[in-house]
Formats: sequence, C-alpha cells, structure tokens
Amino acid sequence: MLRDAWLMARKDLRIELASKVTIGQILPFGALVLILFGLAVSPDLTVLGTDRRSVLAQASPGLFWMAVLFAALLTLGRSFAIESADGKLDALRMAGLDPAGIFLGKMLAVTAQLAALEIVLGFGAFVLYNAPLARPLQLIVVVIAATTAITSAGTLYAALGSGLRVRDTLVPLLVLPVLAPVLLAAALSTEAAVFGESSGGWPWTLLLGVFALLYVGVGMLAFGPIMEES
Amino acid sequence: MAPRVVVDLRSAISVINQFPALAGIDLQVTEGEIVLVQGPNGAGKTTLLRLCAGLATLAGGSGTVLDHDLDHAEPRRRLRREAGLLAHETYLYDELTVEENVSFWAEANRVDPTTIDPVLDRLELGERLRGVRVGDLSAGQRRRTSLAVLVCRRPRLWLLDEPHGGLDRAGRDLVDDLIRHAVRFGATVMLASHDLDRATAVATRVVTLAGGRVADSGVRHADVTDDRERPLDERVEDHDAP
Amino acid sequence: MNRTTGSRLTRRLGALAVVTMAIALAFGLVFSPPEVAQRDAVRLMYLHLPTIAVAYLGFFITMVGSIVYLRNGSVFWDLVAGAAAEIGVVFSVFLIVSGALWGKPTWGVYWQWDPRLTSTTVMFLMYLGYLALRRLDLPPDVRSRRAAILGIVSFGNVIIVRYSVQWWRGLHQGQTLGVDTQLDGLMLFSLFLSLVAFLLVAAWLLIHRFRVAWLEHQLTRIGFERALAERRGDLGGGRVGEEAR
Amino acid sequence: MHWEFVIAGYAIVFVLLIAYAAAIVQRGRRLSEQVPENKRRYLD
Repeated sequence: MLRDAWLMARKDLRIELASKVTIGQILPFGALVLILFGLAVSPDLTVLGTDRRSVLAQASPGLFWMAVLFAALLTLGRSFAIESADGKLDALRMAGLDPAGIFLGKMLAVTAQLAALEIVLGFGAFVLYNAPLARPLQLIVVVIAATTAITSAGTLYAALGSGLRVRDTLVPLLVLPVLAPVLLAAALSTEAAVFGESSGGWPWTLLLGVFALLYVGVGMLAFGPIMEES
Repeated sequence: MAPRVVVDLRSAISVINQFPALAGIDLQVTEGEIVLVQGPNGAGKTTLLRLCAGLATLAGGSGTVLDHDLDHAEPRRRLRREAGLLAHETYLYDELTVEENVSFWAEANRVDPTTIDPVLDRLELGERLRGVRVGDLSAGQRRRTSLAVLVCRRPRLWLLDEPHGGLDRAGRDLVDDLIRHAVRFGATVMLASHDLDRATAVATRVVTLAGGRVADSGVRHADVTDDRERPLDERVEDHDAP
Repeated sequence: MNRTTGSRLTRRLGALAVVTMAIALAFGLVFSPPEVAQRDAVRLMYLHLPTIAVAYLGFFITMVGSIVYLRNGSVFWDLVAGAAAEIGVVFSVFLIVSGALWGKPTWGVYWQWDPRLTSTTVMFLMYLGYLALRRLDLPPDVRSRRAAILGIVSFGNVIIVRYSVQWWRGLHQGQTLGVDTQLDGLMLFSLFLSLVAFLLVAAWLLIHRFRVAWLEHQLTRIGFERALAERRGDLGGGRVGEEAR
Repeated sequence: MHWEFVIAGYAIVFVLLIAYAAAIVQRGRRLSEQVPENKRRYLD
C-alpha cells in the first residue's frame, strides 16, 4: 500500500515539476491574496490592547492561514483534475492499486506542494505584516500539523467531488466548513507561536494533530468505495 | 479438451446514467478467439467492453469473465487486473513523457520493468519518441503509447475499442500483428470497430449488436489458419516474453 | 388508495402535532412568565433550543441511514438519510433566525459569535453542501455512495466544530445564549412542551418527505424499465419481461 | 418589552415551516399521479 502511495506521490510531483502550475500560478495567487488582505486592513490601524501593535500584525496569523487555505483548494482541485481527464480513473481501477495508497499518495503530493507554498507565503506574511517571531520551533510544529490537517481532509473531499462537472464550485462548499476548526486552531496556535503568548497555544496544536490523524484514517477507509464507481 | 470459456454473459443488463446501454446480452467467447463486435453507434459496444473489463456493473442478468463473477465487487476487482482495456481515452498524463507514462502504468500494474524497453521498440516508440511529452504526440503516437501500456500488462483478455482508429497503415498492421501474437500466447481478444474490412480480416468471429442486445452471435471464419486447433496444454509450453 | 403522500398515520400524527404545538405556543408566549433579566426575549428560547435539537436529530438520522446504506445498499435507508438531511437543513434555518433574533435584545447585536449559534451555522452550511451533492445527476449508486460517505463524515465534523468553537469562545469568556437565564418550573415545562411539539412536526415532515423521495425513486425506475423495453423494441420484439433488478 | 423580536422570530419560523410542509405535500400529490397505484407505497 505504501508502495502505491509513493508511486502516486512521485507521479503527481513529477507532473507538477513538468507543468509548474503550483509554482507558476498558485503561489503568485497566494502572494496576491496576502497583499490584498494588507490593502483591506490598513496597516496603520493600531490595536488598543496592551502593547502597540497594528491590526494587520495582530491578524497576520489568521490572514496567513486564509491565504494558505485558498491555495490549498486550488492545489487539491488541480491534483484531481489531472486524474479525471482522459479516463485515467478507469486506468487506476484497472491497475488494481490499493485505494488507501492512492489517497495517501495524492495527499503526500499536495502536502509537499503546500509546504513549499507555505514557506514562501510565510516569509511574505512576516515581511508584509511585520509580525514578530517569538518561538520559531513551535511555529514549525504548528505548520506541519495544520498542513496535514488541511490536506488530509482536503484530499478526501476533493475526491468526493472529483470527476464532476460542478467540481470547482462543489468542493470548496464541502471542504471549507470542515476546515473551519482547522483554520481556527491554526490561527490561534500560530498566534501563540508568533507573539509568544503565555497560553502557549499547545492545546490547539494538539487539536490539529488529532484532526489530521482522524482524517488520514477516514480518508484511507473511504477511498475504496469512492474508487469503486461503475 | 474443449477450449475454456473466457466470457459468459447471460441476458446481462448494464446501465450508464440511467440508460440501459446493455439490455440483455447473451454472449459466450472461448479462449483464443478474436471476436469483432460491430453495430451502429449507441448499440452498446463500448459498454460491453467495459463490462467485460470489470468496470461496469450488472443491473440485471448474470455473467462471468475469466471465471470472475461480474455480480460482486471483489471478483470484479480481480478481473480488472487480468483484463486490458484500450478505449478512445488514452489514460495518459500529457505533462509526462512517453517513457514516464509507460513506466508509471507498468509499475502500477506490478509489471517487470525490464519488459518495457522491448515493448517500446516493438511499437516504434523507442529512441526518438521516448523522451517526448505525451501532450506533444500525434493521435496515432498516443494510441501506440496506450497500446504499449496494455502490451506491458500482458492481459489474458484484450478489450479494444476502435483499435485501428487514428492509425496509419503501418500502425494498423502493427495492431493486427500484436493481436495475433497475443492470441498465440493464450490471450483472447474482443474488439469493437467501424473499420470493418480491416477488422474482419483479423477476427475469427463477428458479433453484431443492436439496441444493447446481440442481434447475430457471429459465424465462425473457417479460413483463419487455426493455430488454436492444437491442444491447449501444448500451446501453453511455448509461452515466453514477446 | 388516495393520491397523495398522506395516510391515516400522517393525518393522526399531523393532528397531534398541531394540537401539541398550539398548547406549546400558548405556554411559551402567554402562560410562562418573562425572565428576570431578558424580560420577554426569553420566549425565543422555546423556538431556538427545540429547533437545534431537531436539526441535530435530523443529521444524526442521516448518519445512521448512510452507515446502513453503505453496509447493505438498502435504498430505503439512503432515501431516509436524504430526507432527514433536508429537514435538518430547514430546521437549521429556524435555529439561525431564532438565535439571531434572540441575540439582539439580549446582547444588543444580532451576531455575537455565540458558540452554539456559530457551530450550528457551520453545520447548516456543511449540509447545504450535502444536499447539493445529492442533487447532482450522477448514476444513482455513485451519487448515493458518495452522499453516504459525506453523511457519515459530516456528522463527525459537527462534533469537532461544536467543541472547537465552544473552546474558542470559552477562552474569551464569550457568553452562550440563555446560559445565565433563571428558568423556573413553568418556563422549563414550556420548553419541554415546545420540544415535543417540534419533534412531532419533524416526524410528520420526515414521513412525507421520505414518501416523496420514494415516489421519485419509483419514477426513475419506471423510466428505466420503459427505456429497457424501448431498447428491446429496437430489435423488433425479442424477449419481454426481463425484470431489471 | 422586546415583543417585536419575539413576534418576528415566531412569525418567520412558522411561515417558513408551513410553506415547507405545503411544498412537500404538494410535490407528493403531483408525483403520486405519475406513479401507478401499486408502486406508490414503500412495503419492505
């Protein structure tokens, strides 16, 4: 099963390297979203709270993860678009690959691409929103947990919508309510990591981890019936 | 010893988007036959091939292919590994090269990688086209690449939908050779085609479909030199790499 | 046999639901006293809490129906899952309306990110997606299988959303509607009566909605059998009476 | 006090509820006509 997963992941990443859609289109889109957030929330508004911090800096964790969420939707849509053209779903079924392997493989490929996006968008957010970085190590843990949470649920829901004409409108409607708690937890734990708050944000990061594990399991189980279509 | 029955459909009904594409098919195909399935558009040719490949489900009647019962999901899954389907779609990733596509599908189907190169050469996809992106290929070259994947899988049941479509003369001869070669090594072939003169030359039986049912289950072609007449077990000995 | 989805059962159940609802309204709006702090705004509680309960119950039935369908492919449970989800969504609209209208007099603002109202609104949007998936013109078994998977996973999400939002608002001492309401005996009774009334109405709706779904299912099957017969006709006669499964 | 919110809430909810119920029954009636007698009811 892991062999199938690694095979699918390698194939997806090779397609990305050849076509450069994520790097060439989705990444600029993410950066654009970050900038638009900056325009929407004027930087010189200041927070009344304890230390003087601009609204933009205060909201930067949430805005960053919104941009990542949009980029993830596009990456997931792309990941399943390449399968549904030219009858490739039939060929995958004929090959008898383990459906759980296909799920893991697609998820790994999307996770890798999203991680690359997050590194660049992360720098962008720090620069644009001049947010501090109190605890970088914790931030890395948070990003890993949040990314897997997004891609595990995302891959399952993108598969539910795959092959449909209305895929581009249905998948966001299906997946965003599911990712609402992930956005919440990611923003709060990133806030703790970036501003070094006492509360530490660790419970939220734990929630992300549990969510990710849960959805990896559910995804592997559900992919069998999804692939089994007539 | 009578040759084994590879496909055995009894009043099989199969539905595509709530339309009974197959409305009660009765068909028996024995091992080593090359059955041409002909009929007007919408007669159910493609659906019949997909049913025999284990991709379509039975809405009525019953059927077994390669001794796998079509009525249950598990046997259908096992059937898919032993059948090879070549349809209008090419199942290829445009962004990847010919070699990358064939090796991906070969590895997905647990095919021994060393057999890939001889197959590529056999289908004239060798040195020149190997590194070319599939997206940049002509229709004929794409079909030969799909054929290469199918040949690598060495299925026991070949299901070809318009195999000659989009190929030049040389390409069509190549398809006929591949079919005869496969049958000699114990495979069975079902092909759907409009190119009747070319297809009937290679076929051992012609089945006509109409309205999702078998109008005429075909006449045996006496003139085809019957390598199959030799007892089955003798033929199996000389089963070696193509 | 009459020509509607009504039957003796639904007529009796309908009558009982109407009577109970009338009594519940009387208690809720007239007999029960205004609350100490909120004055009469508390009467919206008799609307908000029962509709939340029915919505959750509806989506729970969808999950159960989806599990049974995935296990044995019974059309009955697939249709029940779909009908229950639609009723859950309709009641979600009620809970959002009543929640927002209850929030205005109590907190001075229609939306103050009350944990319960926020999570039930996310639930509402999630199941709008479920209903959208069910309306797609896919082959029936493909659509039902995907809807079943969604039906099960979505209910899991309802719980995750519920607790993460509650945790989040708890962090910022956000208030939940009605948590600090002093409920005396009569108010509690009105709430209970209102819950029973709404459950009866929901049951009545579910039966009718299921029968509509069943009729639609039958229509597609009849359409299929007619297409099968026509298809047979192409060959001029041929065996008739091949009953499709 | 606050009666306007209470009335608004109850009015909106019950109007929608009755409209939904009527829609289902009406759809049921229309569909019943197209389905032959023996196939109307679900009998296990």
